[in-house]
Amino acid sequence: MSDLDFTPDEMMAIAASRALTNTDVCFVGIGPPSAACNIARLTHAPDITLIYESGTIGTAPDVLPLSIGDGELCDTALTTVSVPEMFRYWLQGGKITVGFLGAAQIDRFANINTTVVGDYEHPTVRLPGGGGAPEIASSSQEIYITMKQSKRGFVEKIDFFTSFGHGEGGDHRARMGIASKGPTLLITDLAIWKPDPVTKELTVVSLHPRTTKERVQQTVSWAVRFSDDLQETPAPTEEELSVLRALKARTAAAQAGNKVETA
Amino acid sequence: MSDLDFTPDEMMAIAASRALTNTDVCFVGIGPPSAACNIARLTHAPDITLIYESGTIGTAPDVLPLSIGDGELCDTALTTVSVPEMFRYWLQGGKITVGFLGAAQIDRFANINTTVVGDYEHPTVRLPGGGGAPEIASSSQEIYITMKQSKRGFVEKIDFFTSFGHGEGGDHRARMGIASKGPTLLITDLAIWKPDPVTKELTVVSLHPRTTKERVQQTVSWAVRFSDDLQETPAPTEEELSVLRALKARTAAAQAGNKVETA
Amino acid sequence: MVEFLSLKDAVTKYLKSGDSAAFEGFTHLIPHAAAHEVIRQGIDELTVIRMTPDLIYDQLIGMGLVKKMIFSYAGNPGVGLLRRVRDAVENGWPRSITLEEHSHAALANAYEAGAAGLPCAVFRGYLGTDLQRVNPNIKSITCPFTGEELAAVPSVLPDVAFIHALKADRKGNVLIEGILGVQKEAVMAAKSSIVTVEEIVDDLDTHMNATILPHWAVSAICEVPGGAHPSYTQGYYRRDNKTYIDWDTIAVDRGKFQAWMEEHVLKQDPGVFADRIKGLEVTQ
Amino acid sequence: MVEFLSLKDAVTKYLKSGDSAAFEGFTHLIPHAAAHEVIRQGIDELTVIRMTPDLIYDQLIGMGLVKKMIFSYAGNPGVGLLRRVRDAVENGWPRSITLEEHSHAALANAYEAGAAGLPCAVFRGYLGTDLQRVNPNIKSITCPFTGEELAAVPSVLPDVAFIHALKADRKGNVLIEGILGVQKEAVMAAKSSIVTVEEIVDDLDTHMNATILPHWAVSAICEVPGGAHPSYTQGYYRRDNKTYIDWDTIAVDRGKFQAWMEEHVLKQDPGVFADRIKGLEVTQ
Repeated sequence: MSDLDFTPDEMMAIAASRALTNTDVCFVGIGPPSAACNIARLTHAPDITLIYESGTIGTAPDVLPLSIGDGELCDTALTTVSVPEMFRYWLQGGKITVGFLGAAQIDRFANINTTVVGDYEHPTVRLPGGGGAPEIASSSQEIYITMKQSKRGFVEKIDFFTSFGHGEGGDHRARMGIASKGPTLLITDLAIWKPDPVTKELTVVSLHPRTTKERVQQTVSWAVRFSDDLQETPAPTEEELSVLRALKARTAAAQAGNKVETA
Repeated sequence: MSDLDFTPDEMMAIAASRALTNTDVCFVGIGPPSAACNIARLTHAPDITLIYESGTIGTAPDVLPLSIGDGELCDTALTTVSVPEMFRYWLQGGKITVGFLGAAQIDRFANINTTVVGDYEHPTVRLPGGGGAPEIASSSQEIYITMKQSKRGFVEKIDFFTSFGHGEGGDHRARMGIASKGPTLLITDLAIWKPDPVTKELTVVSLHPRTTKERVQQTVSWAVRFSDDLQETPAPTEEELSVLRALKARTAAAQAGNKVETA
Repeated sequence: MVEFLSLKDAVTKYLKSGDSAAFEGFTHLIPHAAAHEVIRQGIDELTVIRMTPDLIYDQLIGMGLVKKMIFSYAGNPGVGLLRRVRDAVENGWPRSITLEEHSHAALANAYEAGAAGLPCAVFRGYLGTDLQRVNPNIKSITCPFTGEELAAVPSVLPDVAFIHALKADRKGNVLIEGILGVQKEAVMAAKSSIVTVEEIVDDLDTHMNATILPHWAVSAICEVPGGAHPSYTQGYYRRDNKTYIDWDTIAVDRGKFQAWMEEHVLKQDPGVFADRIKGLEVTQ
Repeated sequence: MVEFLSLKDAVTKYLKSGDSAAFEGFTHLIPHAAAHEVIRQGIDELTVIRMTPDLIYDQLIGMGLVKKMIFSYAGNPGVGLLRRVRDAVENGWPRSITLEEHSHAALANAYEAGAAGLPCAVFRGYLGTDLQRVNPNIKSITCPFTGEELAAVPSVLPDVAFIHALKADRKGNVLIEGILGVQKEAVMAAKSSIVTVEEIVDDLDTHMNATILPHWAVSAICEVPGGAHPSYTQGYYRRDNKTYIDWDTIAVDRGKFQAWMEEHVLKQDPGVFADRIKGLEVTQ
């Protein structure tokens, strides 16, 4: 294990970034996915193509955007297209290799809810809604998900299917007529999960440093399956950590100093 | 009558140009429609919007384009959009006030054929085909047509419905579910025609100078109806003729001197 | 044919109680000044449409002017939930509203189809989601060549579209650059359109394929410098992220919200936006 | 992932006998050099797709390489008919070909739907025309909201798309400016794509919303200066209208046509195009 100090959030972002490659064309969700994608770009995958649903293609922001449409994304993009074109040609057209999503609720088959907690008509909490996620989940060649673990988020049964993952498992996705692979990877603050090749149930394949199986189970509402060949996630390298922290620092400075500095 | 010398072709172009106004948004067919639209722009309708199906919006060519996509059209346009956008947003979206078409064959109800002479499978003459015309005819708010009269062109029955005019007349167009007005004006080298308000049969409303009813009938395969209130088309003015001739001269010079001059 | 009007006159002329209205802008170019003018004029019973309702729909809904919202993502981007929308949906305060909820792909296609004069949009979507269970306006259509079942939603056809753009020329041709969103589609799909711009210039001075709305495709143009704040205008000023973050603490409380609206919207006029972008200007 | 190849190698690698191919270009940017390379390699039994077949399809068809043409306007624009196409359709010389005929609106929508990954395009068209009587690939679909019957045609999904563009950067990102046609759609709809360009540069140096095909959306880039001649490239050289006019007198006669093809195509290579634009250059 590394001697470096790092937080679970940092480990999550760095582990997620490692899943991306130079040849990926990645549709980036805001929040944790955006951090992971940009760390990948600033470390081992400088030629990765990052696409945000606001229409920016091949963007390379110097600070993390607060929204999916910050000016920084357009200023650094190869080109920026309209939103209908983004969803028709680039997403539905099958050009996205990885859709990278976050979630409010997830179940053991990687189905995602970002719509409501409770009943749809009389919700306990009205969440923002699906946005791009329903079709990102079906049209991207595969889906990576990143989110922090908690019993509230990792639930036995999600309240609303915002994005279809593997449904009830097995070949449910194919039976629904969805040709793409769906969720193939989940990166949390505690572990790396992959769907079982046959049942499609999410299975912990790697524990992050300083994490235990018990800790993972305590933050999940269902009985967690662990891989027979459970790995330990390599700790962040010094480069990874410094890139991540510098990015976060630039981002914080840009947002705090909003009205003072001039571009 | 004017003392000026002019040809029937010149009269046709000038009479057609007079139908257009400053507030028209005109989808311009190549050939005679293009000449008429640009004379209008260079005389009484300087603010007319000319649109060519190549995607050029608000174009103001200094010479007549040989094709619907000459560079001159883009260089002088307000903006140029893709061809799918042109047909979806601008034409189908109902933004075009006048579609200006030519034709190879026309019948008494202003139905148009530019596809084949003879049987479709074994044509006597294979014409270029409809291009934009089928949907220009249905999606433009109204249609003007300009073509020279001849028995070959003005036929009892067209060989192929490339663009629907008034069908078999009366309310046939509405019965086909076509909401737009369809052909409201036909300008030839001999006369101006309008559909009868009820029967929709094309009726000569104005004879060009030096033309007779007999001459009109000799160039048409059906028994021509003349308006009870038949007018004489005002002869070209000196300004109209000089604008037209200068435009034609510039066009000829540009095409002949193609490889010599530099832009 | 376009007219140059004050924002007040344009809103009075085109927007009526009971209308459907789209205030579009995808993070960039959000028409804040126009929404505030609508709030000042108290035009109510609105059906509001937008892919990404954020502060202005939180404000319109919090002021009780909205009866229905058609949307695909209702959040304060990067900050969290919309507190006034939640209060209306969860508690019916100050009135209950009807939601028609879609995905981004659906609404983007629905705007596109509206601009294209079609009655519905056809796309591959909603596969395996619960949205079609709760939204009767999500139907399907079968490809006559392959038999594939595709999703269909009604086109977006607003009574009035509100957008903010960079600039217009003196004829009324409007330029949009940067993140384009669905604003061109919103204007082309709408019966009427009101466009606020940073400035009116002699020459748009841009690329031959730039996104330009011709003057005859727009109803009214209103010069309102800063009119997108706290959103931004490419090449003019940056997004005021701090104002977005601060909104959360204002909107969470009904009283604070009302006091803020009184002071910053009801007592103001469109002229205040020019001041709000001071310090955010981009040096071109 | 894009490769930089010679035009000869690119055609050999991607186009096979029996393939469907779209050589797109709407007057502007017609990929003449690429079509000539295909003719030299004698790749036959092709299904060729194009909204506006002109000289290059007259040539491909006159050389007997085409079994089917999908099109919406087959003419020499502003000049007249395509003589070799007529001879094939009317007399079966040098072989008969099958036509699948559409309107521009239909094919433009079909390319758009192909780029969008859909199996069919839906639009308002073919109202009252005879085309749907002779083309079984024109069907209808009913809007589930209004009951309106709309036209449907299969998406265009070519095996190979050929286009000519202004320039590419060294990563392989491709810029198209001016009259855009359906080239972006053709490339995005196709399994493979070959793009000839005037030049390869360090920086595309263009507008933030310019039409750019990212390097990962293109199969092969071939530097062929003048490769659109007698069509033109915006900002590089003008359309050689005289060559279009002269074509009519060559193509009208089978013998003249064959001799012309022998001399100007079969015996040449892509390098000749740079000479053909001499005197047509635009000074920027």
